[in-house]
Amino acid sequence: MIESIVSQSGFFFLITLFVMGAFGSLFFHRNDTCANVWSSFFAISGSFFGVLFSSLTLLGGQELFFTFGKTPFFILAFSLHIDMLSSFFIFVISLIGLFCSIYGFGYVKHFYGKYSIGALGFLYNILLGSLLLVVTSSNALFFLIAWELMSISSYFLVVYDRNDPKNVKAGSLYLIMTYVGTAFIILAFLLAYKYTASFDFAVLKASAHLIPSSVKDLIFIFAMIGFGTKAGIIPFHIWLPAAHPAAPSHVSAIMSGVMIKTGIYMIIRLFLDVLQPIPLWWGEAVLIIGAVSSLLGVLYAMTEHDIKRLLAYHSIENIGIILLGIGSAMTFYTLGMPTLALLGLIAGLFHTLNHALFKSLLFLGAGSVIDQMHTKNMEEYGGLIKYMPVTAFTFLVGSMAISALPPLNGFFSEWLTYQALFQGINQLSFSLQWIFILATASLAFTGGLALTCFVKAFSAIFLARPRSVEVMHTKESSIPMQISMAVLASLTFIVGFFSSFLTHMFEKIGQSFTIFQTTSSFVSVSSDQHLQSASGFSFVSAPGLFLLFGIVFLCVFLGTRLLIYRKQKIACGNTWDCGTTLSPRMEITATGFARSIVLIFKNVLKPSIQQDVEYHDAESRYIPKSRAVTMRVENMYDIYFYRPLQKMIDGISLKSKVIQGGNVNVYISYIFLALIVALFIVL
Amino acid sequence: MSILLLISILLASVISMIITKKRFVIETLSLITSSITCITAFLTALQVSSVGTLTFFTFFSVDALGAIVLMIIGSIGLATTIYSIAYLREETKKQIIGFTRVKQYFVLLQIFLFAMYLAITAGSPIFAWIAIEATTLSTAFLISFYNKPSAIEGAWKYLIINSVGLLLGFFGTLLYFTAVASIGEGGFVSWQTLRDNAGNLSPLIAKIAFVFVLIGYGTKVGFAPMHTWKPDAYSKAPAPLGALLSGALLPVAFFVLLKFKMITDLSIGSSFSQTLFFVFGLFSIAVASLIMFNARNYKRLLAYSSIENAGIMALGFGFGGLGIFGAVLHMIYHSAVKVVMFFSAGNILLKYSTAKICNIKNALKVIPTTSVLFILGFLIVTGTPPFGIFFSKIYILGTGIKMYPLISFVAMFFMTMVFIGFLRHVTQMFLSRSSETQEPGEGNVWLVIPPIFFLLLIILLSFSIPPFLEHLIHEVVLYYSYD
Amino acid sequence: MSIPFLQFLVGVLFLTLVFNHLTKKNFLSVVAFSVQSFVVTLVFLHSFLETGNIYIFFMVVFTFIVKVILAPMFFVRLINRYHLPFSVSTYLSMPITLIVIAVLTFMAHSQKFVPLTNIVPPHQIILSLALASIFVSLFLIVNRKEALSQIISILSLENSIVVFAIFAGLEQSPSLQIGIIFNIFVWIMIATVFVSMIYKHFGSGDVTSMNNLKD
Amino acid sequence: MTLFMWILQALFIPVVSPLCIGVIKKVKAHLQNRQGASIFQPYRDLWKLFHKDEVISKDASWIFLFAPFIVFAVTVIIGLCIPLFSSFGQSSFFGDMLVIIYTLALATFFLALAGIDVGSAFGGFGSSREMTLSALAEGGFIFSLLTLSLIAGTTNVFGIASHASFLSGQYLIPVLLAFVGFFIVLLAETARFPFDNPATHLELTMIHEAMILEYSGKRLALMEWASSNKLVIFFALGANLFFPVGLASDMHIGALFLGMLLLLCKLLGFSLVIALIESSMAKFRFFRLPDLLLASFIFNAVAIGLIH
Repeated sequence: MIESIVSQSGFFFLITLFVMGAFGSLFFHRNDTCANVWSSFFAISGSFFGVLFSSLTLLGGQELFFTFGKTPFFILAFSLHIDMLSSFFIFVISLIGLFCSIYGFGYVKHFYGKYSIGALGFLYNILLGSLLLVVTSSNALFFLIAWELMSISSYFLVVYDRNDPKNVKAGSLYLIMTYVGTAFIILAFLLAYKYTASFDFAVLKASAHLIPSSVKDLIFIFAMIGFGTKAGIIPFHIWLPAAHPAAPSHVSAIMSGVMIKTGIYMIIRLFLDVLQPIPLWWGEAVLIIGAVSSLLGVLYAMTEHDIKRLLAYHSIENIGIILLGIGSAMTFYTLGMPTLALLGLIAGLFHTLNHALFKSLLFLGAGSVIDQMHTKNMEEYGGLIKYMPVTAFTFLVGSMAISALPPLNGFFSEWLTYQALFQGINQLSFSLQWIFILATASLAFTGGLALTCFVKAFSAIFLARPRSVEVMHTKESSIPMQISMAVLASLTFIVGFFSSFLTHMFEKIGQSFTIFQTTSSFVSVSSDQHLQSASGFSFVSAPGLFLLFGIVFLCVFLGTRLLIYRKQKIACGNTWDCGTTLSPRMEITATGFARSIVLIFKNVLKPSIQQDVEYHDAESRYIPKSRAVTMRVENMYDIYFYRPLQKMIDGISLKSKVIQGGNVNVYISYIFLALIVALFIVL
Repeated sequence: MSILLLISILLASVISMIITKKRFVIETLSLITSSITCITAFLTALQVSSVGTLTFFTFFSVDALGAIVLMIIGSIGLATTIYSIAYLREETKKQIIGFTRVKQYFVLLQIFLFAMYLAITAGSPIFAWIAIEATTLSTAFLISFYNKPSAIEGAWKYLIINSVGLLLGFFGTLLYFTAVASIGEGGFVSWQTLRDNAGNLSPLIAKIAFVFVLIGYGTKVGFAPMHTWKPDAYSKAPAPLGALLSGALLPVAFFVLLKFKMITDLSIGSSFSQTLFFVFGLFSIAVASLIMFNARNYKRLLAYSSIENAGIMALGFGFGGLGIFGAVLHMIYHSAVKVVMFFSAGNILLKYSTAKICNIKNALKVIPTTSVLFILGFLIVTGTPPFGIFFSKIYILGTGIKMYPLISFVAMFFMTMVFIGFLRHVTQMFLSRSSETQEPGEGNVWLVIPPIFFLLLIILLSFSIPPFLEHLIHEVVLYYSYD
Repeated sequence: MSIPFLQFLVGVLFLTLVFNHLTKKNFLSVVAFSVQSFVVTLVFLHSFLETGNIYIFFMVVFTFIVKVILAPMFFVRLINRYHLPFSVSTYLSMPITLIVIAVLTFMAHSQKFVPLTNIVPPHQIILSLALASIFVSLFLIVNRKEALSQIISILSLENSIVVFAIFAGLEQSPSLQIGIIFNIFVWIMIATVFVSMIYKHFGSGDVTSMNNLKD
Repeated sequence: MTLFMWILQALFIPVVSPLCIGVIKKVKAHLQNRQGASIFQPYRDLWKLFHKDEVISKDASWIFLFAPFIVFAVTVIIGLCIPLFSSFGQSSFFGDMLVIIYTLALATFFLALAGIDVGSAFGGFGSSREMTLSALAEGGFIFSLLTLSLIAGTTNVFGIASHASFLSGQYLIPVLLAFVGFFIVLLAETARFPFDNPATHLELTMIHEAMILEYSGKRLALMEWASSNKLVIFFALGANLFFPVGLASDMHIGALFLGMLLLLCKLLGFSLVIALIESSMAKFRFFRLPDLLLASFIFNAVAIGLIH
């Protein structure tokens, strides 16, 4: 039976599930509930089958290579190549797809009547299907088809809630940036096609040596811009904090958890598999980009008080951490240290899985909070833990995981990244060592700042007293939403517990690469299930940690609760308020919490304070009626790069409208001049 | 034999249309004629794909590219006739036009279609020139159809610019004829004779002649410096005509231009004509993408998109080899997608009765099917992957990047600019919210069926090309690539 | 007829074009156009006398009737009906127009176009003059703002192309004749309909008033 | 036998930490010419607090209730993971420096959340300042321990401790720089003098005290005890990693006893230094602290650069 699943027909069945889900929900678009049931059913079954398919392929370790259908254009072949790396990404996509679809089934109810649910189901299934095709296609054009399908369907999902013009603007910005990115990707593939005369990855890989090194660098730059825009690295990230919050929550969970990983998948596929051997400066560039993205990502997250934008910026930070892993892998391999390179790759892949898990958990949590509160502004939350206990607990677990606190999965992938960077510092020469020191510093500071940011986020949303009336009549989110969040939270524990087994699995994935065929990773799984690096440099044991935490916490809790002074009476009183009546306004808000960090990093973030005072009567200006302080952090990229660029293009196009001036004589003179010029220059 | 059948049917229908008083007779007659022309077009195409270049009655000859363009004209002609019947019924309901206008419209439409037919099947350059002159005549009146000052102005500009262009084209053709005249070859001069003795055309005359022909017929195709009539003509002409103008007339003019390029390549090698094609192609893409960025009228937007696609086709034919394969595919896809877009633009015009982009609000809710058609059309025409135009672009840029990487980069930059400009307008029209409520409704169902048919045609053609068409395209690639 | 006389005829053609640039009154430009067409018929007559080809005689009669008599008559009636004796001014002032015309003629006679003008060596001067008149008539369309004079300049462009073709050795070829006949027929029909439409809708013939069709 | 070692190791820090606090207070008192309470007074305070009733604010959620247990448990866990008096790696599972650093971060995380949970202004600002400082200190902390692990060739703290003879030879300067960096981080993390005044309840300046303002009874006792434990942990880390003299290298009772004695002396030394600093220096303004922490980070980065 396993052979029948893990085969061409298995994958084909997987894709048809999503296609049926898509067109079925279009068919039922008249009746909302029916469309929702149909699309959710197929999305859930498709994702479940995807998890089954990919886990079997991973365990089995086979590779599938098949093409289906004949195309009129000989350069395009619908050829798919599912190796270990692709099946890992299929696993991540379908796992997150499964939970988001379950969550979506409950979440979509509040769109009934407002927009067509059939269209939402159609686009959602197309998105999942195209995500799967992106990570498995092995022909560049087929990849571009899936890539564009993914971008277009996610664009329409972002602008789905089009009553709010901000969503439409965010959607346009997203599609423009993605399209520019795709243009760069097309140019990169065309350059490769110029020297290898084929768009097939296998042929590209075989004849990668034909491409001259200068063109290869150009391909690297274009590919980095293209996939970097989709992954959201720093200079090209401005669409991410705008687009992800605009989409419906289960879609933004998919986009943030999984879609930006397709950029990472292609970076791995191209730079570690297809375009090998690569020069040294590629690895260093990826490392620096990773370091900068992670540090700036978390700093911008500090300034946010919109819950979804905060989580979007954290995606940028985690992408930075993943790129640290991959960048170190590329650098080590070029320097001839395959064992360390494999370690870097394992760290990157492990963090991809972890980030997918806890980021989608956080987005789903944020989604259910927004669904109840109908606003994304954290300042108006407060005290939600008493009204939404399950969501609060799962959000807490998610925040602990993303800040890499020990027992959970985030810690182990960051531990592996640290090991890769430590070895970089330990074994490399002077100039390279300083790049690794910079990377380790950025990772260390990112860890600390992420922790601060999530204390701010969690406390602003769930703790202390409600800061708006709306909080009073919120109630816990519906059952399917709770189930998906609870399972994701428990997954972070389980993945943390089995991290050594998973590291072994990632090592097998790594070894499926041609460049890592014979190498074993620097950090291996020793006999008694704990991670140990080769020279005994460092080792950590996940089960050991869980055991230790559990026992000690139990002893302390039971000790104090039972042994010492059992008959202690606990009275309920008001919080100490130095005698004043304590109003919710006196609590610390999200902006207040982050103000000190923002002031410390003020030359990076350039915060601006605007005081406007309203007086009773304008002349005498002594008795202010009201005083408003607005603190804002401008988006530097927008002001110094993107807006001037747009103004310049608008200027040129306005000036070029003069060609169409409306005067016949001028038009004829164009033809006359064209004739004269052509006659004289050409002859 | 098919051409004679065609002429007799056309003459009969035109005369009877002028005589009859009843509108129903006119509509059925024009329907019959255009369906017959469509069938004959497909028959000749099948014949050409099996037999090769078809010549009959010495005056008419159809080669592979001609067959493809014939099919385009036939199918788009039929679609336009069907759509015009529904469109004009809606317009008469809104009291915009009377019965005489309808009669004049259908007569001119049939003349226009037949003139394009003649241009393709014409054996000699002069007949092709005359046929294209006839198209100018018929479309001039069609553009001034609504008898408003702005329509007259559009028609006047169309007339002046096109006749200057065609006169230059005429002069260029005559220069080619000097090669034949010098060796006393009297009588009927066909394309074939010009090709045979392209040798004894002195190189300098060939260059000058090609420049004149390029500027002349380039005006008809709509290359950059000579494109100025297109936006005015497309925005003032009735919507169905826009589809014909950009879907059928553009390939016809391109076809004639390519014939002359063949002759020049034979006499002085392809590098001369290639550089000219690159210059005009790139200039058209640049100008169109820049102006399109903030166009204010969606019909003018479609005109600029036609100019840009003409530029891309010029690049394709300039690059040669696989580029020609891409360019021919591009021509087919572009004509089909322009039909979809112009018909949906027509529906929008009927519903909102304004062509200004800023007045169109919340169209996705008011006219859902047309909006979906227009959005899909926008995605197709800007070359997003799942649809065919992406592949033709990849072919063209793929061959281009081999010899001239810089041209491909610049072209790619402007194509992205086109997408961004188009997206701004699409979001403004379809995703914006409107305060006043417009009762949703699509009007006549026949307004929506032709565009949906062509959309399905594009999707079908993007994934599987029928064998006879593939054979024709390969023949074109062999015939038209010189080196 | 001898070569110098033919040169004189083409010289007259060129001068009428220059005159069209400078004239202020519509009537005079119509008269200049009819003189020009008369010159073309004379050229046709000359080629008919030389070759004795019956078609050419038919061409002579046709051009004479349409271009020399019918068209100017219609234009004069048009001027009187809409009583616009004075043509709208030109873009460039008088001296600059003359300079541009001089430059264009010099360009037509320059070395670049030598291979073009001595297709038939004896007619070398005539051909270069005909080429100059083509460029000048093109410039006429650009320069004049009056709708009527734009029509006249297109017809004179067509005349100069025909003259060039005849002296380039193409007078025999039937395709030239068919082309000319068709062009005259189409243009006269279009010109008559559209010019009257322009005047009816826009009052004056000033083309620059028509510029509300812009982006 | 190892179980006895684990229990000894687990109990050592909680037992000794109040003593260190008592000694610091006593020394400070003497420096201020006053008698001061006896060094065992902290034990009596803890005993008293453990037997008092509790008042809990009605706005508090379960986080406020469970935070003390987690924070105290973390200090005990880390007590198990660091070399106190023996350097042989009997707990080879979790001696990794990253585990220690991030577990301490877990404690700070819950401490901060508990501070905000009750919704008072003091708790909020205390947590905000605490998190800012711990975020900036983390870089210095990791890099200081990284210097040692690069020299010793392993990130396991027991391995570092057993790798003797740092202070001689070429590694003297990097270790010294790392120690200075580490000492600054120590002062920041345990809320000692230039960063925060442990003795005050002045709203404007207190950081650590603000977070545990709302606690009373057993939970306050646990919190106080945890903070003193944390202080001793940092002393032990500072002592045993930077000056790994006299650690028992095998299970012999005599060696263990000697190790314990030496550790007490080292802790006494550190307490003296802390007391001296607290009496001689004023508390820095909050926005001068980041420069201090950044200085510690640069010391450590330079130390790493100097190793090769």
